Amino acid sequence: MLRVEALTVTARERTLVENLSLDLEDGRITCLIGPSGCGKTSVIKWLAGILPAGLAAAGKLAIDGRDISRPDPAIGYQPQGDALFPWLTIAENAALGLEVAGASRTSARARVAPLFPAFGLAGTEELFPDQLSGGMRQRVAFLRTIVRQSRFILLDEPFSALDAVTRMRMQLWFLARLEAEPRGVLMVTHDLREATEIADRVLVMAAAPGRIVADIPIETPRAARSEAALADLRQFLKSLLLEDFSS
Amino acid sequence: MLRVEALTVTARERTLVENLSLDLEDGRITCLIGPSGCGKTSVIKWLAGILPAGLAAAGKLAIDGRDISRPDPAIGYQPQGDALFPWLTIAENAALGLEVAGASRTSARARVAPLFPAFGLAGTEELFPDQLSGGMRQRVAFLRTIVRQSRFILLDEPFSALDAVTRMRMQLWFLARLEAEPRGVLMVTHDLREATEIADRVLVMAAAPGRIVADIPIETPRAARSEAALADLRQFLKSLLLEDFSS
Amino acid sequence: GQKVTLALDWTLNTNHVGLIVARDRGFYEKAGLDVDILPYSDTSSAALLTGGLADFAYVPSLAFISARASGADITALWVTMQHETGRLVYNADNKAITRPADLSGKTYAGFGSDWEKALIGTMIRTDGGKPEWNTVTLGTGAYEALASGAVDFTLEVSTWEGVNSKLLHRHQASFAYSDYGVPDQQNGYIATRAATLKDKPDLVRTFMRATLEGYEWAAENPERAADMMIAAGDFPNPELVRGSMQAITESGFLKDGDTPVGKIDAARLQRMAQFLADNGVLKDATGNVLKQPGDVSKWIDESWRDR
Amino acid sequence: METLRRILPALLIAAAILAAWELYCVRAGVSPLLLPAPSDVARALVANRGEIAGHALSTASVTALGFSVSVAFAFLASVALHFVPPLERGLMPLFVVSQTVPLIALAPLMILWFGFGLLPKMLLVVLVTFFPMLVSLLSGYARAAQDHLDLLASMGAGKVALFRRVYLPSARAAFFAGLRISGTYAIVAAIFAEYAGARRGIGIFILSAKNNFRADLVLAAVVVSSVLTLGLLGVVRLIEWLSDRRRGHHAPR
Amino acid sequence: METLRRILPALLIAAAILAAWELYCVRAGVSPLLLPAPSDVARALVANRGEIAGHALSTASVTALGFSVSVAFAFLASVALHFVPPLERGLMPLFVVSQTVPLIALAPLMILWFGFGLLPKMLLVVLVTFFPMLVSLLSGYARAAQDHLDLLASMGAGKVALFRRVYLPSARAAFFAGLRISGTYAIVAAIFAEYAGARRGIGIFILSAKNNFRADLVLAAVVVSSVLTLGLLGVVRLIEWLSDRRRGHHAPR
Ligand SMILES: Nc1ncnc2c1ncn2[C@@H]1O[C@H](COP(=O)(O)OP(=O)(O)OP(=O)(O)O)[C@@H](O)[C@H]1O
Ligand SMILES: Nc1ncnc2c1ncn2[C@@H]1O[C@H](COP(=O)(O)OP(=O)(O)OP(=O)(O)O)[C@@H](O)[C@H]1O
Ligand SMILES: Cc1ncc(C[n+]2csc(CCO)c2C)c(N)n1
Ligand SMILES: [Mg+2]
Ligand SMILES: [Mg+2]
Repeated sequence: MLRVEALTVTARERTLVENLSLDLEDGRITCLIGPSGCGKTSVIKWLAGILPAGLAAAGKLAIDGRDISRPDPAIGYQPQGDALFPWLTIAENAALGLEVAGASRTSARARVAPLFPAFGLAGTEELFPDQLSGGMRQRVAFLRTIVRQSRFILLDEPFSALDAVTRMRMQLWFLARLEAEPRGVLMVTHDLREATEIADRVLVMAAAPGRIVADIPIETPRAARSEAALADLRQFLKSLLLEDFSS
Repeated sequence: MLRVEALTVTARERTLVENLSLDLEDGRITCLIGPSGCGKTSVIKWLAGILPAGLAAAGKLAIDGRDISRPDPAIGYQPQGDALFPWLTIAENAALGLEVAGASRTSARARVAPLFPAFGLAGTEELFPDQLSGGMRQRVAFLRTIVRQSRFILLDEPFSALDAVTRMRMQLWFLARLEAEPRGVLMVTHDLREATEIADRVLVMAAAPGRIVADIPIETPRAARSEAALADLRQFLKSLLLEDFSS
Repeated sequence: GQKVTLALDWTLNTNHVGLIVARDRGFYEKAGLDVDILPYSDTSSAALLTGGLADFAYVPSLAFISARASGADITALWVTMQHETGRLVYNADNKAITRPADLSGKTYAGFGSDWEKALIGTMIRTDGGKPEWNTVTLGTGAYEALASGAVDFTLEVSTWEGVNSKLLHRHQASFAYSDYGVPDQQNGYIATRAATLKDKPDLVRTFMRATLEGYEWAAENPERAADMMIAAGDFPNPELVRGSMQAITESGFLKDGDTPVGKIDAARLQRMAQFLADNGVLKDATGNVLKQPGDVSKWIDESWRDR
Repeated sequence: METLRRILPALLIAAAILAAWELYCVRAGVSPLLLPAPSDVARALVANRGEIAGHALSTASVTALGFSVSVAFAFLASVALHFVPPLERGLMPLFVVSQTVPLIALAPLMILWFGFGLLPKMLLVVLVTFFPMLVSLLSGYARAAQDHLDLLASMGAGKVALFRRVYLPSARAAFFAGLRISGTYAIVAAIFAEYAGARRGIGIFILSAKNNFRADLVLAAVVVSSVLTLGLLGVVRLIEWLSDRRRGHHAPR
Repeated sequence: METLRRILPALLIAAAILAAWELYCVRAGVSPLLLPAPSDVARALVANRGEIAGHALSTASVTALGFSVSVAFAFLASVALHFVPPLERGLMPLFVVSQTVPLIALAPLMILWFGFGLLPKMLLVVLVTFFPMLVSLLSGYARAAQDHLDLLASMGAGKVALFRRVYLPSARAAFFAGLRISGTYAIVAAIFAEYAGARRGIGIFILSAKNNFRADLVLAAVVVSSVLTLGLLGVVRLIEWLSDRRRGHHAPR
């Protein structure tokens, strides 16, 4: 269990995120939704240990009750942009996380290679990032994140550049993977369908200052969720997003 | 009327887009959908006159039957990324297109300033791009594009980084604006709801090589579209995306 | 043989002829010495000697006197040129200059030493002119500047620059320093450290005797010595070397009457040192003007000549 | 205070070097003809401050003039080469060759051609300093992001607008890096130019100190040359800071 | 063929300059002692080719040695300064000061300390060439994108991994820009160093040609120095090209 307590992020005089607490359960998917600019990325970056220089944060982060310092190898992270390295080939970019974690070049390459076809990236191994489409780049970034072994994983809009079908394929792949290799996932998404279909729990943030205004567990197992129930849930989430929480 | 005839885009030996033709009607919205990597951005870039150095293209582009050379002031363009200039403030970034078109600094600033509140960007005028969230940056890029007077406008996933509600607000604003100031719009989107709700026509591309496999006019006026009919249409589009067109 | 190093004061030229002769005719080898003539460097040879980078150094007169004045413990063993080889030159077709007094208000291409000021000032003053002139510091560029008329006068070494001008048919005239109140001096000292003199008197003796043999031979055989120099060094202009050796011989610079070759005249050294001191050119170790050079006979040691 | 703390390491290291040098001179009894102790140099500097100041002023004004011309020239050249690629292919090799001419060979010719006035010295300063700026500017232009260029091109921006709005701002950091390299050499270049022929200036002062066998004065002049250079670099830094639009805000990247 | 077409503008301009110069010398009847015509220089070059080649070889080897050491030193220094910020604040000002010392003043000291061997010349080449590389490397490191740094940091990469995987690749272009600037100066620096005392080398040849009043040989040596520099820069280009991972592919940006 990863626990954030009383996180406050400030930029000079402005408070971006105020007194935010959340739990991330092992092996479960938590989706974080909220209006654009409410502070989702800031929270994720703080968790990943890379809050930008201009921002200041106070708050506690503990895993299983033990305070941790970040970055922590137990936490994986995919940024909102793809952050591919232009001087590395696609295969090298994909293997980067493993190499940084200590794997040899060859073993890292061997670990990522089998995933390329499933990601629709077969044949791009030796290309460079600027030769790929936006959605392809995003899948490389996802691949780079997912191959790393980390108990928790932070995904900042990982599928935003994908078309509906490719997105669905990636979701299915991801769920299957998590089945085989459970992890605690925190996923920022703007796609309410995605949130309701894959999340075990949805956190809703409001803006100015960023805070959690709703914490909605979805108890029904994913396979058993009815389209109607999900539509209702989406409608509810939408109403939450529409609501004016300004105090 | 803008007409593309027999566009073929190649990268060395690979054919990215083959023999693609399309029409863009004045004052109407055409949505372009297709699997990630099928060539949507390449088509848009070719139309905008900025095909990357590694790619070669053959094809004809005519407006009202007259061949044109690009870039042409009659065609506006919003890239898939936001391409904000890090050394300019948000207000300056927003005004950039107008200034390039010849407006003075002050008149350009005066033209963009009133739009900031509607875009949820009030108060960000004097910030720099790296101080904004991804969705905020995308709205700045949209603002920069939309304030330019151009008969046609190319939008490459303009709302991909926005949450459902902000996205809806932007769509409504956009439709209202087009009502007042009609333009021919070509919009790439991965959001089938977006496509069905705002398009007058949906073009579906398939990959390898990129080409148009369906051209679906939506005759019903936007206000009169029923949720059920749209859901059917979305289902149909999804099935097209799922289909294997490889020849 | 025993390793000996010698530092030069300038690019290899005919002043150094005896050294080359002694080396290339085997006089040094015969004396059991392996003499390494160090390449010319931007560092003054007096400094190289004082700093122990060379056992001996060819030191121009002014450098020697200045070094001694500032307390360097070096001793002169020899002087090459029996008279002043330098002179003041101007273009002969410059009608405005007929005598040193005319130099007043003219432009001088200089080398940046205080001694030049003393020298030129004395010459003009002695000739009854006002000792004021413009100085442009040009270094080796001075001669082209004079030839092109960019400056009015400069100083030259008659046995080198002077010979070159003649070879090029440059129409130049000159004033001798000693005609206008500057004491005549010998030039081209060979010096060593006092410590070397004390610790290795035999080395000094054998080296200097072989050197003497070289210069004596050169004085007797100037043409062959010139050829030997040309063979030894990078002289892109062999005519200059031959002409220079001829000039040295004709003016009796190496061998003045029956004075032994290389003999130092302590009295003239004393007069020049006094002249420099009087003109404020000499500075002591802390940079203060030295008013009295003291007794210069302690600056020289010619005991190597003794049997 | 903050500034002091920042440069403290530099001051400490410099002080340590000077102390070691002084100690070495005193202990080993090195002749001041060879290597004067720092205290000797300081004494010479103080004793001759009036004369040195005069020379320094002359060098500073030659540098100021030459460096300004150089910046202007480098900028204009970079613009020309940027807009006319064949010109780049034609002139760049010549600019490189111009840098390969040993000044020792060139300086006397400059004096002959242009006299003893300011001009030849200014030209030599330009010759030495324009090249790093030119290279830096060109490499700065090359750093313009394709995204930004494409965006502007799609707006129908002409070459001039592209240059003004993308290439130029992209080259800002590189320009100042080049300015720092060039600024470092400007004073030395002026001194060098003076060495080849001048009426006054630190170069002349060094030459004459050397020909009068005064190593202490040579080193005093070196100190002055360093101080002048550090002053020039300070001005460059100030301009960079003043022209930084994000001065008030957080660092961009 | 392609290369020839690329450098054609340079060759044309160079030919025009030489022709004008030759014409001027012939028409105005300039003394070859003041300004030899290109044909005089060419003749002198051919007539003395053997001797010049010997000197050139010596200069080239000093340069090769000094420049290699310099590149290594600049790189190591940049690494040290990158990893230890107080060191940067402590050493960078001293490095700047080291560049402000007029070589004319320093060369004699080098001889005193290190004698007449290779060492002092090598050190002077290092002194002249390491600084542009150091500045370029540091400004290259500063160009690393925050996104990339953040990504790697989030993966738990240490300082070393960040350096190797982000800072270093980000500095590639800047490094080669610095290498081109430094490479331009390396030969001239060696020639200058030879002035401070060497048995052979282009510097010695120039000095001796000058003191023997052979302006044509001085210019011939200048030509040789240019050729050597262009050769060195060619090698730098070749290394840049060979080490470019995208050589086979299209240009990245
Ligand atoms: N510069 C390039 N060199 C080589 N191939 C390229 C280049 N740019 C794009 N491609 C290839 O062209 C194809 C289409 O790319 P494009 O960006 O047009 O796709 P897209 O439809 O916009 O995808 P997405 O929805 O992911 O943005 C991809 O397979 C990509 O790899
Ligand atoms: N470096 C910074 N300096 C100042 N303000 C910042 C900085 N980074 C982010 N902000 C502000 O913090 C707020 C939250 O930004 P954040 O990127 O966390 O939003 P988000 O919820 O991820 O939005 P989106 O869905 O658009 O990505 C925004 O209002 C933004 O302007
Ligand atoms: C061979 C020879 N030629 C020129 C100089 C330098 N120099 C040119 S003029 C001048 C002063 C003459 O009184 C001096 C020393 C030298 N040292 N040796
Ligand atoms: Mg975000
Ligand atoms: Mg795309």
